[in-house]
Amino acid sequence: MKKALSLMLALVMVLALAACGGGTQPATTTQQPDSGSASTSTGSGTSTASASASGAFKFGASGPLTGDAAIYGKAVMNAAQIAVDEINAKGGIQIEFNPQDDEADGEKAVNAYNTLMDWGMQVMVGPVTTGSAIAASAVAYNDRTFCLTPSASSTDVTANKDNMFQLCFTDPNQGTGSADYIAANMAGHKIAVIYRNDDAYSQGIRDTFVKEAAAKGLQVVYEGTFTKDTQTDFSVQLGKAQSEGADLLYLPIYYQPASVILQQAKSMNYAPIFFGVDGMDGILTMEGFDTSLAEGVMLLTPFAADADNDMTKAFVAEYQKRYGETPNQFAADGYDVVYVLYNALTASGCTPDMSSAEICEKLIAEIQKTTYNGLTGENMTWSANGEVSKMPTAVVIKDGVYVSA
Amino acid sequence: MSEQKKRPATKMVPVQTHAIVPDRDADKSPILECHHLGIDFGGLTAVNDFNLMIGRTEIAGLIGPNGAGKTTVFNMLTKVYQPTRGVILIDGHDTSKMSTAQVSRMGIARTFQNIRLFKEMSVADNVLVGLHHEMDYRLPSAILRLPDFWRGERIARERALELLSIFDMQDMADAKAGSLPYGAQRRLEIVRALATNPSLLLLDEPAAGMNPSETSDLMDNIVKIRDLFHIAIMLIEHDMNLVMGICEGICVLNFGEVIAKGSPDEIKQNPVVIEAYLGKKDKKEAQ
Amino acid sequence: MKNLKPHTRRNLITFIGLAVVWIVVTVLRGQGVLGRSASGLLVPICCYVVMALSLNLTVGIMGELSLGHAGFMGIGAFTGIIVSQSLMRAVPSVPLRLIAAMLVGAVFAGIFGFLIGIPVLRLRGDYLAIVTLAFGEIIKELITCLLVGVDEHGLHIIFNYKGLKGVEDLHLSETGQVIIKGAQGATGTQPIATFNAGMILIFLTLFIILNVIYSRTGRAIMAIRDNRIAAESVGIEITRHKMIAFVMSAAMAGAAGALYGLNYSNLVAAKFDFNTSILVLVFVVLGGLGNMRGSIIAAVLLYVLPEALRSMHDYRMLIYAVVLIAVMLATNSPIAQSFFARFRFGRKGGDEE
Amino acid sequence: MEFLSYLISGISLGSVYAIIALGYTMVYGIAKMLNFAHGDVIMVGGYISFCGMMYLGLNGWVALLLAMAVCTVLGIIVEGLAYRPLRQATSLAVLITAIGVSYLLQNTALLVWGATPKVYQSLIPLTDASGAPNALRLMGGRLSISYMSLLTMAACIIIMVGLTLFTSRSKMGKAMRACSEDKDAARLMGINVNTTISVTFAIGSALAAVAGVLLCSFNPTLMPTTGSMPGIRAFTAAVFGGIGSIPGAFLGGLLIGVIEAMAKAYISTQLANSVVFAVLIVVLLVRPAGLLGKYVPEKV
Repeated sequence: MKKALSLMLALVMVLALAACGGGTQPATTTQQPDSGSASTSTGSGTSTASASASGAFKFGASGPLTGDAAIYGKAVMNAAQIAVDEINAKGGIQIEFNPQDDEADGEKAVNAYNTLMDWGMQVMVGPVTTGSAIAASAVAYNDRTFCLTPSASSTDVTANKDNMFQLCFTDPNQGTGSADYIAANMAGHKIAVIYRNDDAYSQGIRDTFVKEAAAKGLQVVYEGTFTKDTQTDFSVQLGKAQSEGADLLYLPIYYQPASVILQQAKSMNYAPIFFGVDGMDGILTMEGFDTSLAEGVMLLTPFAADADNDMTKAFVAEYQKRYGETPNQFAADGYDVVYVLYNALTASGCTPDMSSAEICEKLIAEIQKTTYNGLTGENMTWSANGEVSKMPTAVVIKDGVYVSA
Repeated sequence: MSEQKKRPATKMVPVQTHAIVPDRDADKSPILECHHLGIDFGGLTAVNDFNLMIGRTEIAGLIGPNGAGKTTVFNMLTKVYQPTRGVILIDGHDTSKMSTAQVSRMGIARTFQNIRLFKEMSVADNVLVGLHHEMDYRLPSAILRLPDFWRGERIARERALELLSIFDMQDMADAKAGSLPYGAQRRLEIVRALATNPSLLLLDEPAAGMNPSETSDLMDNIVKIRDLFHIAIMLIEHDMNLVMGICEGICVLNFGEVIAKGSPDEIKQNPVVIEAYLGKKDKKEAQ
Repeated sequence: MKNLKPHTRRNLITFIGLAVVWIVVTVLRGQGVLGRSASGLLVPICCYVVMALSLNLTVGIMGELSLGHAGFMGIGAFTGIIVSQSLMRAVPSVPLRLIAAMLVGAVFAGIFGFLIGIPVLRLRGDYLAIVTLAFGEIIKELITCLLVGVDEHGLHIIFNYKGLKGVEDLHLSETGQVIIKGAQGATGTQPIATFNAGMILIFLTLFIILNVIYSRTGRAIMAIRDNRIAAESVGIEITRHKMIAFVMSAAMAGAAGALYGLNYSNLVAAKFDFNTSILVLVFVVLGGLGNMRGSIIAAVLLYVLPEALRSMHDYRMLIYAVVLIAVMLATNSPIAQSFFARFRFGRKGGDEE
Repeated sequence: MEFLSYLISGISLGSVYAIIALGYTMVYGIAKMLNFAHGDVIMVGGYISFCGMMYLGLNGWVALLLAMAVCTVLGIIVEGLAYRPLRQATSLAVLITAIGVSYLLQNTALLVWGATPKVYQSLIPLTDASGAPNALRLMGGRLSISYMSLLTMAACIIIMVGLTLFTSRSKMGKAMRACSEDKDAARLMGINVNTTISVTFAIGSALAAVAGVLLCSFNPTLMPTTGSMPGIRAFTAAVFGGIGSIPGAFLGGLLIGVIEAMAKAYISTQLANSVVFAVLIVVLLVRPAGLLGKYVPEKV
């Protein structure tokens, strides 16, 4: 009896909350008569119906908005919202944007995707993280929904799926790029690699880098790994790198662990050249970060928040105004994705009354003809396998800003 | 009552002089023998040099002041505690390598001073747990609900109700054990112990918390159980009327040592026993 | 039919209820009434229901707190994926492969349950809990070290504990396919799990659990939970019976894991961490210890809750937390209980229990 | 030499674990509950002191006091609202509530402070004015121990000794021990059990704030999930040493830190966590109540 009561209570709360949520947001909509089955969403579909009629494309997006990886999802969604608002402000084709949380989890990504499809999504921005993207894109492939992910960089994301495109570099691409750059400019150094091997992104870049480095005769003297659970202390890895005499530390990792590494290396009086990849971007904008630690850090990145062009300046200013922080590379990717999709939709003559499958076929053809200049690169083009072609540029941090290396 | 299972015959053991086995059991091997049993807890000797023999159908009493080590003896006999010294023979078999569960299967069953029922389970289920080894179907039969499961369960349930009827408890079979009144819980523990088909039943303060009329019923029932099942019973009890009334042999413990053994009349007149009890009384009065 | 005992009647109602839900959901899906998101939730719900049922066997029936149940799910998931992917050519029939995957997943998880049970079941209480947590995390990390591929020569497996090997070290032939890529998990899995398979698994699990509970073995396990020493004193072997419960629970979690793993084209071992174990534990406690029907209902409701709260955006996990605390307080605190008791007096009290 | 420096980094990390574990073990000893929200109190402590330093311009030590004050209040509020009503409930019900509290704190932090990690300024700056590391140099500079590590170890020992004295000498400490033995008996002796438990939570939470500041000084990225892994580590440490035992928590924390560092250095960085857990399992098999825990056999 006690349990029955508790469950009833939970049910009532679910329904109440879902109902009051449904009123304010144009989000999940279904109109099925719920008969105790596993239905997920309640609320009215009126807002979405009227929106469709007025001729707006429905852009769905999924990324982690809670949990460990929330930072990436939030950055993408925030920036994408800016892009959407800009486009809507122009008049003409309108976009409805619906970001969903997937907690960087494949299971939740599929749930989020399905929720978006119920909503009537026509094209998808995302999923943001690799695991989610692989899981959701498999479903999207069967449905024929066009996806352009801002940041899921593994080649597995696009493998065998013609509807899935990436805006970011692929992992191997970055590993090769790094090895090329180091071979060309810093060949004599002893290299140590510290990477996170329970993370597809980090492992992917490391795999290609090590292979390419060997091919180019670079000397990798130490490889250290860490996992999500041990990314708080690098004294052992740094100590080993130091004792192996490494004077170039290659860090194919995201910037939070990198910031810990920089700090701990400093306290150990270990000062090699730090060489990062695009995940390193954002390190200067972390609140409270002592930018002097990052002095001399090199990284490959497609985006620099202080780049001296109007597009970047306008975007960064708007982002700071809205969200009070400096956008990172994920944000820039999210912004670009919306514009690429928008351009492709208009260029291919898609209209908001078309189905997602029709749009998908048109966009697959169109995006391969597209050339796009955006925040994260000039003259981006896409190949049939879903990869983007753009040039990473190496930058070095001097006095707290990026300078071309 | 259904017939008891036949136990394998054991070799004769000569009855030693300090035995208090009644005459009718004298020609049979004792069901329980303890030789020089002792246990230490962290250097403290709780029981020392405990020797005892119990006949096949004897009702024996273990008495002594509080803290004398009576329950510890029960715990050693059932292997809840591992004795530090000495030998326990059940039906002539050494139990030193055995676990509590194995000793139970050798034929020792017990009740507990602080009642230990399976409180969340029904009265019948408590008895059925005691009958665990009487049911011979295997787990796959249970999962697939094969005929031998149904047969085993039916027979066991009939047996459980039969055992409960000793104490007229068959009507409570589906009540939750934890919800029974105190006296009924004590009786249920005895029934559960009987369900394991023991040859020696250890009762730890069976009359605790009972009023005189309940106690007198209990006395009748203990004798009845012995006569019905032809088993030996050993009990710890503070109620001297009960002990003197039904026990044939009595063993008195004080500070972990046996201070006297004998028939009720002998014990009543034993000066050491009187001193042990009266001495305690003196102290009480002094306080 | 003999006169039904109360528990038999209650179990019958549970089964009938499940069957009705199955039929209704199938009909609704056939009519296209059920939305995509609702349909997409069906398989994971089935998996979590089975997880909750199996964990209830450990926590509710055996009475030991396990914080590493997701580990068994992980073992089942990855063995299931390996079986299904490597049999792709040999066994084209999807249902057959699904059955094989779930069976092998269950067997492997059961074997691990046995091995882990040997040390774990010697401990008690919170010490047992932390050791199950430890094993759950160890399993997760070990799976993260696995590189598995298949080609015509059979399975290729590398245990990459230094983290320095890559997929190319598997030396697969041209036609080979990588199944598990270490930390990147299983990618490119063909998702073959279906709702019907999930419902069948629930029915099977429930059937087995209930039949075990109401048998000599189940009574022995519950007797150990209620009073270990008394159970021993009537001849119940403690370790053996705990092991039966633990292994069964692990095997069922393995089957659920296999179904789960085959529902997604990508699966990483990190999914089966402490948080997933806790998620399932919450289902069990909220549904009621030892109450199988409660576990099913709680798993469904609590799984659906965050999905239903999607429209709340940033606030949804916050609300989930508040609901969780509120429900625990409402069902367990004396004040709230007396409040509900008064409230219930007004109505006609016809509920069982 | 390498070995020594790994050992020292292990000990300083272990000291942080030990401080968390001390709070954990105190709460467990008295309230007999696994407070899964303890790690999240650490996170709150970190954020509060961060805000104190960044937004209020406080000195690091003042910010630490502020964090301790806020966490103490938080601990008392959580205990009063979420755990006190469940005093009579099963331990599992309390456990689930604690998990709910943990989710609540994490997601509140996500809303308040956002998902972007904050970078925490170490209590003692990494380098001195001249840019040299702030560290004690031994053996001709080949071995360097940062002052932060020394501070952490010192704090850990002081807290351990302080708590031991507090529980054995002070009136409130004795009341705590009485409550942990037998709440009903303590109540009959005139001890206010609810107050005692509140005080325990207050102390545990204040310790969590200290641990938060120290933890963030080592691992400077501060996120809403910062506390969860150290929380589990500390739980492990407390069990390792014998849950409920103050010296045990200290020892357990240190050992876990050292084992983790050694495993990373000599076995595999990937499996460091597994090695820690494997050692824990072995220890519990040999000593079922942890290293310093008392094994109390059930009275029959």
